This record gives sequence, C-alpha cells and structure tokens, in this order.
Amino acid sequence: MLEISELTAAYGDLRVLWDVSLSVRTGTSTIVLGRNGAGKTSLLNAIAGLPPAAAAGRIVFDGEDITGEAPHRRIRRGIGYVQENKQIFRQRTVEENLLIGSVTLAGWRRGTPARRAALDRAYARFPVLAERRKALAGGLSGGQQQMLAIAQALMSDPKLLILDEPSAGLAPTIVKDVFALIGELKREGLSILLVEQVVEAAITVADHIVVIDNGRVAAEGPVKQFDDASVIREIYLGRSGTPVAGA
Amino acid sequence: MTTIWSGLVIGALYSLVAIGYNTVLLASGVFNFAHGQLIMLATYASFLGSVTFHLPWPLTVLFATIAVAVVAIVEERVAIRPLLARRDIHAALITTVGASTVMSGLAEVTAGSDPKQLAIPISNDPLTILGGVIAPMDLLLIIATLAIGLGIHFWSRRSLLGIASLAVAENRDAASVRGIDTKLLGVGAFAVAGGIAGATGLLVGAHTYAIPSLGNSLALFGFVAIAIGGAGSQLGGLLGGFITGIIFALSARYIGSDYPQIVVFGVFLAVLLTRPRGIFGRAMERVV
Amino acid sequence: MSRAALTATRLRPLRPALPIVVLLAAMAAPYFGMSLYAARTVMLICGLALLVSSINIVLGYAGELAVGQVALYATGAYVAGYLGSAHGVTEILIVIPIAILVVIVIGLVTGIPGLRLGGWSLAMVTFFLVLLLPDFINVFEHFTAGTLGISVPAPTLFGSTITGTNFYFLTLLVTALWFAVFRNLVLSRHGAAFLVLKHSPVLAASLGISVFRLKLLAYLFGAIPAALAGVLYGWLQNFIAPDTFTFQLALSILAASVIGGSTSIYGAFIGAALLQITQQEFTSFNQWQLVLYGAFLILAGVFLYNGVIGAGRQLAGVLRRRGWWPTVTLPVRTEVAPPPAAEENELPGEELAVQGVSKSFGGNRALDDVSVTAKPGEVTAVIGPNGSGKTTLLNLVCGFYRPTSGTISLGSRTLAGLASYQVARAGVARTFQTPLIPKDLTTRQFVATGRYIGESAGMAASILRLPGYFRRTRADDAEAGRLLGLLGIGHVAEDPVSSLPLGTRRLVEVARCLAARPSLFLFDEVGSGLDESDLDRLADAIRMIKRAGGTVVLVEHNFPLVLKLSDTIHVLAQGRLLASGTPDEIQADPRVLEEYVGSTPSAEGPSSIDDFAEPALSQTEER
Amino acid sequence: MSTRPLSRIFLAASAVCALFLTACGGSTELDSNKASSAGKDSPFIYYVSVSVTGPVAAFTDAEIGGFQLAVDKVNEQGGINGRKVELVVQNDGNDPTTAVTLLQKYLASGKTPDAVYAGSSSAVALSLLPVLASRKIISLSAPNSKAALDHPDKYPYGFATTVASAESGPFFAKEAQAKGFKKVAMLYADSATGQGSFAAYQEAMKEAGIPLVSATYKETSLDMTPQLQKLQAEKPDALILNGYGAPTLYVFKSRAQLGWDLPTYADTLASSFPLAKNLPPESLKNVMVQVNKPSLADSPHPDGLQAFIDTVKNGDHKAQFPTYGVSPYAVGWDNVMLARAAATQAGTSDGDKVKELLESGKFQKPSGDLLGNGKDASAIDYCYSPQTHFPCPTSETFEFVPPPTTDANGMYVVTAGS
Repeated sequence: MLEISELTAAYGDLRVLWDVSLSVRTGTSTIVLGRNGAGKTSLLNAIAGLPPAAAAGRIVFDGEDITGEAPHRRIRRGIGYVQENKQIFRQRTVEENLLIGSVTLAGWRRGTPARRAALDRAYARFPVLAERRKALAGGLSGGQQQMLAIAQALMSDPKLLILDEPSAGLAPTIVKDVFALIGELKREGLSILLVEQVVEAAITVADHIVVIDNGRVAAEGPVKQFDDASVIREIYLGRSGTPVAGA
Repeated sequence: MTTIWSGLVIGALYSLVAIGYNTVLLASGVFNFAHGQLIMLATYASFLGSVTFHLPWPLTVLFATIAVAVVAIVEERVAIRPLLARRDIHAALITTVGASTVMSGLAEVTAGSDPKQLAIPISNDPLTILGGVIAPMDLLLIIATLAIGLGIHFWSRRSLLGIASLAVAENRDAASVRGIDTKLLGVGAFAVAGGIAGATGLLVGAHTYAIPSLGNSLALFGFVAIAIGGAGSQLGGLLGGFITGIIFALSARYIGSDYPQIVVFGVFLAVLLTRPRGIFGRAMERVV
Repeated sequence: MSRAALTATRLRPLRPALPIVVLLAAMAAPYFGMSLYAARTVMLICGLALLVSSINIVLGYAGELAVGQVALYATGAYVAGYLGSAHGVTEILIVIPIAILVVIVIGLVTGIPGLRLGGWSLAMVTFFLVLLLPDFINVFEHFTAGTLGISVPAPTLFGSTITGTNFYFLTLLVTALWFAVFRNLVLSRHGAAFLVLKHSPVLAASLGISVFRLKLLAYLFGAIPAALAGVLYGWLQNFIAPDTFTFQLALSILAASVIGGSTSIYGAFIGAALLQITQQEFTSFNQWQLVLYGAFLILAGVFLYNGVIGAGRQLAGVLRRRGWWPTVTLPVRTEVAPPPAAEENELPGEELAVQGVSKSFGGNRALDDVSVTAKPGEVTAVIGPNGSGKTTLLNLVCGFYRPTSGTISLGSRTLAGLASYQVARAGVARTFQTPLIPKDLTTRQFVATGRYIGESAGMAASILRLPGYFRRTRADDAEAGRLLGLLGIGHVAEDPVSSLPLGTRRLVEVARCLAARPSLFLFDEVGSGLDESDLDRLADAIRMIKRAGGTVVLVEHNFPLVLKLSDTIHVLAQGRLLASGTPDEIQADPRVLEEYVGSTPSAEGPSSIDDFAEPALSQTEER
Repeated sequence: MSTRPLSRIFLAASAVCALFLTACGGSTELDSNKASSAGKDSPFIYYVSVSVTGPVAAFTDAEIGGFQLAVDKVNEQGGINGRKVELVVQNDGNDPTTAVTLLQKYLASGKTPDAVYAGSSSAVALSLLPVLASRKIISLSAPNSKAALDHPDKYPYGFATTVASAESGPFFAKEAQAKGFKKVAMLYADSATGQGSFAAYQEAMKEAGIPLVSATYKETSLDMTPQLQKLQAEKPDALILNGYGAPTLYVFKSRAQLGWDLPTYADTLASSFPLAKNLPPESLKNVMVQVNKPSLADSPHPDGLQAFIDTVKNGDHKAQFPTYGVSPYAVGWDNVMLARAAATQAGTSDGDKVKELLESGKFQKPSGDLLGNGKDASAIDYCYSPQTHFPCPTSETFEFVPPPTTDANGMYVVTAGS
C-alpha cells in the first residue's frame, strides 16, 4: 500500500528526517512511536505532501511514486489524513465539514448519489454528528471534534488512513472510543498509519511498529517483538523507564 | 428619487469592486488591490469589442469576460503565486498594488488618458421609474450587480465549490489534505473575479467611459464598501456598496460635495461601534 | 572559535555604531561638494524613513495595521504652514512641539475607537483618515487655504533663518534624534512588551499589560515621526497642497516598510531609500514610469519578503550553516545553576478562593456552582475529562471571562470583574496550554518580560538611557538568567525563544511566571509534551514554588504527575465539582475512576489509571 | 547587551550636529545661488516641466510637439543670441514634489536653464517658482491660477504667456448681463484650478450684481446627478461648467438625463476637451463653449499657420492632432517664440535683464512668429508690468460658440446643426 524508502525531508534548509524507510501493507496498521520532537508529524506531513518537502528518497503509494505530488492529488489517490490537534474547519458546520471531505468524489454538485451515500455512512457511524449536523464545528466538544476530523477524512473513501495523535488532549474514556473506532476501521479493511503517544492503547490496534528518534528510524518490527511494554520504554526513553506515577 | 437612482448606480459600481475583493479574499485570503484596475481594463476590453471590432453585444461581453479573466490569471501567477508558500498578507498588499500600477500604466501607454465612449446596444433615453429618472443601461447595471452579488453569495454558501473555498480561506493546509486543489481554487477565484469584472465592463463603461483613472477611484470606494459591509462577506460587500453610493448621492445633493465622505465615515463609525465586523461580518471566536 | 569568528565577535560591539558613521558621513557630505539634488534626495529619504519608522512601530512592533501616517504627515506640514504663514511663527523649537501635540490629539481621537474594537478597525479608521484628508483641508479652508495650497515660510532657530546647508543639517539632526529615541525604546523592555503584544494580546494581558493602553501608546508614539516628517517636508518644499497627501503615498510608505523589514530599526532607511530613488529615477521613463514602478513593487514584494534586512539575515543564516560565515557566539554568561533549594526568597503566596462560581455560554452551562480553594504553600490540582470545564475555570480566574454567578478572590482582593491585565497585576501568573512564544526575542528577554509590571522603569528612562534603565535592565537580565538556571535551561538564555522545542518552551513559561513573583501560579497542562527529564525538572520547580510559599493551581491531564505533586485534588466533570480530596482519597474514589476511565474498576484495581496516562509518553510533537 | 557607550555617541553626534547648525553652516554648495554664466558656445537650455503621465498626458504630448517644432525652427534660424536651443522635457507627473526634485536634480548636474516652462498645473508652478526665483531663472508658462501666481514680488521671474482662465469671469459676466440672467450656477472641480476659476467668476458676478450659486465635484466622481440636482433646486438661469475630461462628460450626461436644458457655458478648460466628439448632440442642447477665438476655423489666421499644421500632421507628435487640433501645439510653439523674442530683445538670457525688459512695456511681441493668438497675435496683449506678469485679454480673445467639432486642420468648426 505505502512504501517509503530512504526519505530525507527538510523545511527549507533545515533537515528533519533522514533516510526514513517504512511500509504499510494493505489491510494492516503501522504505528509510529517516538519522543517529542522526534519527527513523527514531519514524517506524516511529508507523506501527505505538506512541508517538510522530500529532499531525497521515494514515497510510493499503491505502486505509484507520489514523492513530488501536490497534497490534494495524494488525497485523491486514496490517502486520508487526520492531522494533529483535531484539525477541522471550525467556522463551518458539521455537514459542511463532511462535504469538504468529499470533494475528491466525482462531480461538483453537493447532492450526487455518491456524496449522499458517503454522508449517510458518516452519520450512521457517528450518530452524534448526525444530531449536530447544522452546528458550527468549532462549538463541538473535543471528542466530537476528533470524531468529525476522522469522519471528514473518511468521506473521501480512502484506502489508507493516516492519523496523527488522535488521543492528544482527549479524556481517557474518549481515547478508548477512538481506538475502538480505529480497530473497527481496520477490520473493515482500511490500512492504517498511526502516530501515537498512548502506547498501551495504540498497541491494541498495531500490526507493525516503527520507532523514530531524531528524525531517524530507531527500531521497527512486528508488534510481537514489542509486546513486552518495557521493551518499548527502553527504545522510547533510551533507558528502562520507571513510571513517574510510581514516585 | 432621481438622487436615489444615482446613488444606486454609483453604489452598484462600488459593490462590483467589493464583490471582486471578496471573491478573491474568500478563496485565497489575499486582498487584491488591483480589482479596480481589472474593472478599468474591462471597460477597455468592452470598448475594443463594441467600437473597434464592432462586435454585437453578446460577443463583446464574452470577449471582455475572457480577456479580463486572463489578465486576472496572469496577475495571480505573477503577483500572488510566488507568495503563497509564506502566508504573508503584507507582501501581497504590495504586489497587488504593484499589479494595479502596472495595469494603470499599460492602459495609459496603449490607450491614452482620454475617456473613450463605448457603443451601447440599446437606446439610452432616460426612463422615469418611481418618480425618478435613470438611464436604461444604468438600470441594467444595478440589476446585474444585484443578481451577481446575490448569486455569488448564495453560491459560496451553498455549493460544494463555495464551501471548499471557505475552507481554504480558513486553513489552506488543512484544506489541501482534504483533497482540495488550493492553487487551482486560488487561480479560479482570480479568474471568476476577473470574469465578473469583464462581463460587467460594458455596463460599467456605458456609465463611466473607458478611462485609465477609473481603476484608482473604484479601488478606493470599493474599500469603503467593504469597510461598511464587512470584509469576507459577499452580501455585506454588495449592500455596503449600495449604502455607500446612496449616502454619497444624498449628502452631495443636500449637504455639499465636501461632505459625502465625511458622512460615510460617520456611518462607518456607527457601524463599527455597533457591529465591529461590519454589517454582515462574522464574529470571531475567542482566542484563549 | 576560528580567527574570523573571533574578529567578528570583537567587532560586534561596534556594529551599532554604523548608523552614527553614516550620519557623520551625511553631515560631512556638503563640504565635499554634495549637490543640492543629492542633499534634497537625502532629505526626502529622511522624511520617508521617519514615516516608515512610524508604520514600523505600529505594524512591526505593536502588530496593528494603520495606514494613516499620511494624514499625520499632512498635519505636521499644515501646522508648520499655518503657524508660519498666519502667525509668523517659524521657530523650530515651537513649531515642532505644537505639531507633535496636534498629531497626538488626532492620534487619540482616531486611535481610541480604532483600537478599542480590535481587528481591522484601526486600519479602516486610518484609511478613512487619509481618504477624508482633502475634505477636511477644504472644510478648514480658513486654516489650510483649501486645495490651493499654502506656502510654508522657512524655519528659524533662535531667530536666525535656517536654509540651505543648515536646513540639511536640521533634517539630519531631527531624523537622527528620532531614530535614537526609537532605537532606545525598541531595544528596551518596552520593545519586548511590544513584541509580546504583537504575538499575543492574551499573553500581554496575562503579563499585566493593558493591551489597549499599550497599543494606543505605540500608535501615539508612532504618530510623532509622522509629524516630524510633515514639518520637515513643509519647510523643505516651502509650499504644500493636499495633492501630495494621497492614499498612493500611504501605500508607498507601507511598501517601504515591508521592503526594509517592518520589525527593524534602520531597515526604514533602506526601504525609504529604495523607494525614493526608484520613484525619482523612474520619472525619466515618462509614460512607462507607472509600468516600471508597478513591476518594481511586484518584484520587491516577491523577493524582499522579510525586508532587505531580513533577506540579509537569512543569507547570513544560510552561509553560517554551510560554515562559510563565522558563527557569532555571544560571550557566555556563566549561569551556575543553583540547586532548587537556592530559591530562598519567600514567594508572596495568597489564598485563592473560588466560591460557587457558574459560567454559561449562551444556554450552555460550562461551570456549575464550583468552589475551589488553593492555599499558599500547597499545590492544588484540578483534573477532569475533556470539556469538564477546567480551562473555563482558569479563564474565569484570569479575567478572560466574567462569572455568571459566584465570587473569586485572591487574599482579600476580589478578582471577579477585573480585566485580565488587572488580574495579572493583582499577582496572578499563568502558563498556556499551547505556550505563547513571541518572535524576535531571546529566551532571557522573554523571561524578563515577566517582570515588566513588577518594578516599572519609565519609558523616559529607557529612551534617555538614564542610569535607572541600566540598573533595571541588568537586574532583569540577571534574574531571568538565574531563573532559567534554576529550571536547568540556562544554556538557552541567548537563543531566540521561538526556536525552542515544546518541552523547553513550557519550562521557559514557568520561568516567566516565576519572574513575575506572583501570589498565585496557574499552570495549564504544563506537563503535556515534556519528556521525562523535563518533567522531573518541572516537578522540582513546582515543589520549590510550594516550599517558597507560593500558591499553585495545576490543571492537568497527566494523572501521575498530579498524584505526585498535589496536596489537594479537585475533580471536575461536566462543569461540576465531582470530588475533592488528597491524592489518596481521589485515587480511591470509585466515582472519579468511573468518570475518568469510563468503567468501574476491575479486579486489577486503580492501576488502570496508570495505564491511561503514561506520563512520559504523552507528547505533542512540534513542527 | 550594553548600550551605554552608544547613547553617549548619540549624544555626542547630536551635539556636533547642533553645533553645525548654529555655528558653522553657510558656505557650501547647498547655499550657493549661482546665476547662469553661460558662454556663447553653450546651448540655450529650454527646460519644460510637464506631466507625461496621468489624465493630461495626451494634451501634454501635443504641447511637447509644439515645443519641439519651435525649437527646431529656431535652431534652423541660428538659435537664440547665437546659441543653439536645447529642449529638456521632464516628467513631473503633475506632482509638485517631483517637479522640484527633478529641477534640482537638473540644476545639480551643473547646467542652468535659460528659460523654464514651469508646469501644466498651478500647484507645480507654485512649487517651482521659488526655486527659479532664487536662481534668477526666467519662466514663461501657461498656468491658470492668476490669483495664486501673479505675485511679481514673490515670483519676480515668473511670467504667464496665456490669458488666465480668471479672465473668463468678466467675459462671462458681460454675456450674462446681455442675456439678462438673474441668477447663475457654477459647477467646478474641487481642485486648485477649479477653486481659482470659481474665485474669478465670483468676483466678476459680484461686480455685475448677479447672484452666483455653486457646487463642486471630486475628480474621482463617477456621477454628477446629485450636484446638478442641488443646483437645479436653486432655479438658476444659466450654468457655468469648469472641468476637464471624463468629469465634464458625466456632467453633460447627467444634465441630459435630468432633462435640464438651461443655457450652459463650458469655460475654456472644458472647451479644450472635445465635447462634441464624445457626446450625442441631444446632450449638448443649449450648451455654449468658451473658445479662444483664434482657434476657430473662420477667424483670420497668421500666415504661417497652415504650414505649421502640415508639419504637425507629419511630425512625431501627430497622434494627438485629431483629438485636440492645433491649439496645444501652438501653445508650445508660441512659448518658445516668446522666449526667443524676449532674450533677443534683451540681448541676453540673464534673468534680471529679461525681467526688466518685459516689465518695461518695451517688449515687442513677435507677431509673425506667434501662431496661437490669431492674425498678428491680436488675441493677446502682453501688458506685463512690475505689478502683473500675466497678459491681458483683448476683444479678440474669447468667444462663446456651440460645441464645435474640429476640421481636418484641427480648427474649431461650429456646424450649423448644433
């Protein structure tokens, strides 16, 4: 589905990723872990076509090289990207947000059958959005905003869903819901690339794990290799972490 | 009533500029200072079509629409595109002013500074409507402006493309990773704004003649219309233009010509104090 | 350090002398056969540079777009014209102060409504000011001679007429003095306050700065050079008419500002010179003049986007990274990081009492009858799921919202109803969920802004560089350095604060709060995004504040951190206080667990809380 | 950062600056008022400051054509006092600041003009005259505002070569009395020219005892209906219009729309714009245009005019000829010819000597060389004196005619139909 080989990316002169290679196989999920500032969001942005731009290496999606393509073309190929911080259009209504997500579908009318069907699916999956379809997105609660962000990305019927820290800033109960949803999407056949911080929750939906540190891949492998949480801590923190809570 | 009609005609001109400003502002977040000049060029294109080439009016309108849309696209390519990567509104202010200066200069160099009269397709004998006198072309100008203003307002609120352009205005990057071609939309907005300017060139020029200085006068008063109506609101720009025009006409008629702008300023202050975002501007969200 | 770098370091203190060298050269020029034309060009550039500095103060430093400089410029010119031609008053030392006074009055009249309302209001009001200028000149025909224009008699100084070379010197002198004032103000804590304001009015208010007053001050301060330029222009031209003061000129000034770099001091001269000279030279292209000038504006806008100065800095940055240019390292002040215990100074902690506070937005009740008390020398945590009203509570305390009902007091003072900057002045310092970090400041300068209100040294002292200013600046710098050292980030003191990673930014915010020596600390999600070592330092710092007697309110998601640090924990859920108690009590409270985790505790017990909040891993990535 | 040394340097620099100011200024290039000291070999510099851009650009282009032809002619005939004439055209964009800057730039190049055409607008002239006065340079120009410029005490070297538009006031007053108008309205541009004209009409009408009501318009106006309605409400018997270009077209359009066909007089400024070409005949009902009599096709013309017209038609600046006819060319031509006559009769181009000659009443007008002022230049009286530097009108200066068209020679033709 997605093959990234030796990707180096930079904001202007400032390099943030070096020789990153990873892949997401069809119908599976890959989780990217890493400490703050490790380059996780930069990696996702580079995949989606936002800055940092690729300076070397290749991004291949569905057998096609998409390295230099504009973001909207990549989305049209079937990539859905849920950005960090519940990135939605706060001044538009819920329904308008969903419609914006559907621009990749054929036709420019808002009422095409495909678009209607996609809307119905979204509302069926997220009843809470159906209730508030006329509400301004900025007025939703944090959890609802995250749901809307995911629903919006799903509107274009993607083959690969990229999520950037969907749990950030959400209460634990809602985090649980979010991961339940991701698990469900995966079961429905969607490939998933996920950047996360809540390792325990993320691992429940992971097939493959990539750890990034300082813009480079520090470790990777199938989730089995990581099933002992202490291994993750070791890679992640660079030492066997003692949970702060225990102090 | 004649004064009101006169105000409506001038107001229509201002509204057209405001519509042009808003169309570009909403889709690409840029304030296109050169829109007054695009309208000025539209009157020249209509002059070329109607007088020089003796085209029938539908062809003149078509010719002007295409010609000005092309100019607008070129402007976008030269003065806006290079800035997009860095979201810098002040640089765009300068480049669009630069573009407007180039357009004025070129018009002057090629067409001279004297007004040129357009060929008008219909008899322009004044009509008496509701107790006031108005030229038929001017009436058409008012009607066309209302139709375009309302049309584009509802289009931008209802159609998928309109919503998409509002999304781009709110957050470029986020819109692009929803699959929206932001560059195309930006060019599209310029093309639409230029096209509208071109299409109305014949009606505008019938009133104002084709003259290079038209651009600057319109640019300024379109700005006034936006100030009153609220930036980024098509409906606000439309009504702001008409309100400005009527105030201008009434105060020139009853107070004296030193005062129209002062009265408009008074109205602007009143609007500002009661509705800080303009009559139809939206309240911003809290920043904390 | 290489030899070249060493030389560069030695030369650095001399760099600010460059403007003086230029000034002296300009003053000497008439004795080396400078032509009248060249002198006139220099004088016009000075005038334009004054106008550009006016826009730079307002736009580049205070972050408000104002385009009314032309009107103030005209006012200066007309004051000189009217006083001279109607009253025969040409004395420089009388005309200039009167002109300044008049523009300040105009500034107040236009600035108050323009700034009160925020957003684009000031730009609009000042736009109208320019648009209305010819009308006002006509309406006040008695003073201004209407569109016919008015002649301006030559200036006098102590009775002797100033013309020719002397007038050239006068122009240079006035310009130089103004730029000295401008520079001294901008390179002081007030300049830092302007930059804070430009970046975030919210941050400025939380530092105790009245956003409105400081913006008005910047706007009025910016009016002065416009008046000076106007007076000089009137004297230079000997004749003024409304035709000169057009909106086109306003746009030229804006262009010169952007070209020279809005947030720079001497960039004004570069922008002014480029614009003045191109405009002058392009007239020889006759009818192609407009086309060329327009093309020049487009090119300048496209290529000189950060201003000439910015372009220079950027180039230097690129060269430095490639190692072709010496890296200039400031002499490092050795910050011996004292152990946390070194904070011996008592903090003036006071008790925060929130009593029965409710807050509704429209029909939506965000907080319902919440009472929370935070005592000095204790850490009081407020936790709760998203949307439970934690941040609303903070914003109520800080004065960003007014409570619908209930009272908030700090010690004996009532906070509810005060404006946010007044709350800050009452001794409340806070951090932000997303740290608010201005551009163009070093970390040390940023931390020192925390002390902006604390011990105020006046603007006059800064402008005149009085001893009090130096004493104060040294004290600020030392204190900022000490606090950074205390948090273990003394090494970033001279780095641009906007270049710091998120974790460090949070610590810098804590240092900024400490610098204010407040009675109450409000930490909003201060632990999120920190890695473990940062988190340790943060915990140490909070414990230290506690020991020193400060009152700390911690709003957190990071449950383990809260358990570790707090004396009392309040749990909010759906706008209500669900539970209050010690960490042990809260940890054992099944209601809390249920609300927080969404399930009743299973056989594994409370440990599931830990599962959900792995502290070191809750990170937000920074671009 | 330590800023203490810097503040001291600043203080020191300011002190030095102040010292320069009070003590030792006064002996540099910037203070010198060098007079022209041109020898026989150096060219006679004819400096023309005009606006090549903006609303008057086309008109200016025609004027420049006239200057060029005259200069060529003079050089062919041996120059002025044996010196070859060099024409220097500067584009001031109608901006006073630019005009002064350009003049000083030119002066700084070490050359001094022998005669200056000081701008096409009064504002530009006002800004240039003080500089010229300090350099004692004669200027011969065609400004409109007599009130602002005719101050020989302040501007001793500035002379006008055309009759000021202010003279239209008394001329119209006579017409108004003859027609028996009881009340007259005036609509004028809110500009220096407009205000100056209004003042002249106001004075003349006051003298004639006829009330005058007025309204102004901005140069950016796009519609004149409200202003006309305002005047219409005053019920005047006649309307005077001062204006140029598009605004005058808007006025006549609104006037026609209002169906207001009162007698309307367009002053000389308005008449230099081809109204009949740009407006349908029905808009111009009852409109009279004040023209310079010599520009009418059936007035007696100087002998050289036909040859001049032929030259213009084949010259570099012929583009404007069909629009404006021959008059703007003649303005340029006459200016050069007057300058030659003045410098030749004074025997020098020294400012003081030329000024003295012109003010003495001994100046002989070069009738045969002047083309714009009728046969034997009868339409103008060079009545210069120490009190006035503006020429006086004669009975041959103005005439009211229906809006004329131009014939193939660029002469005004009043067609029978209009």
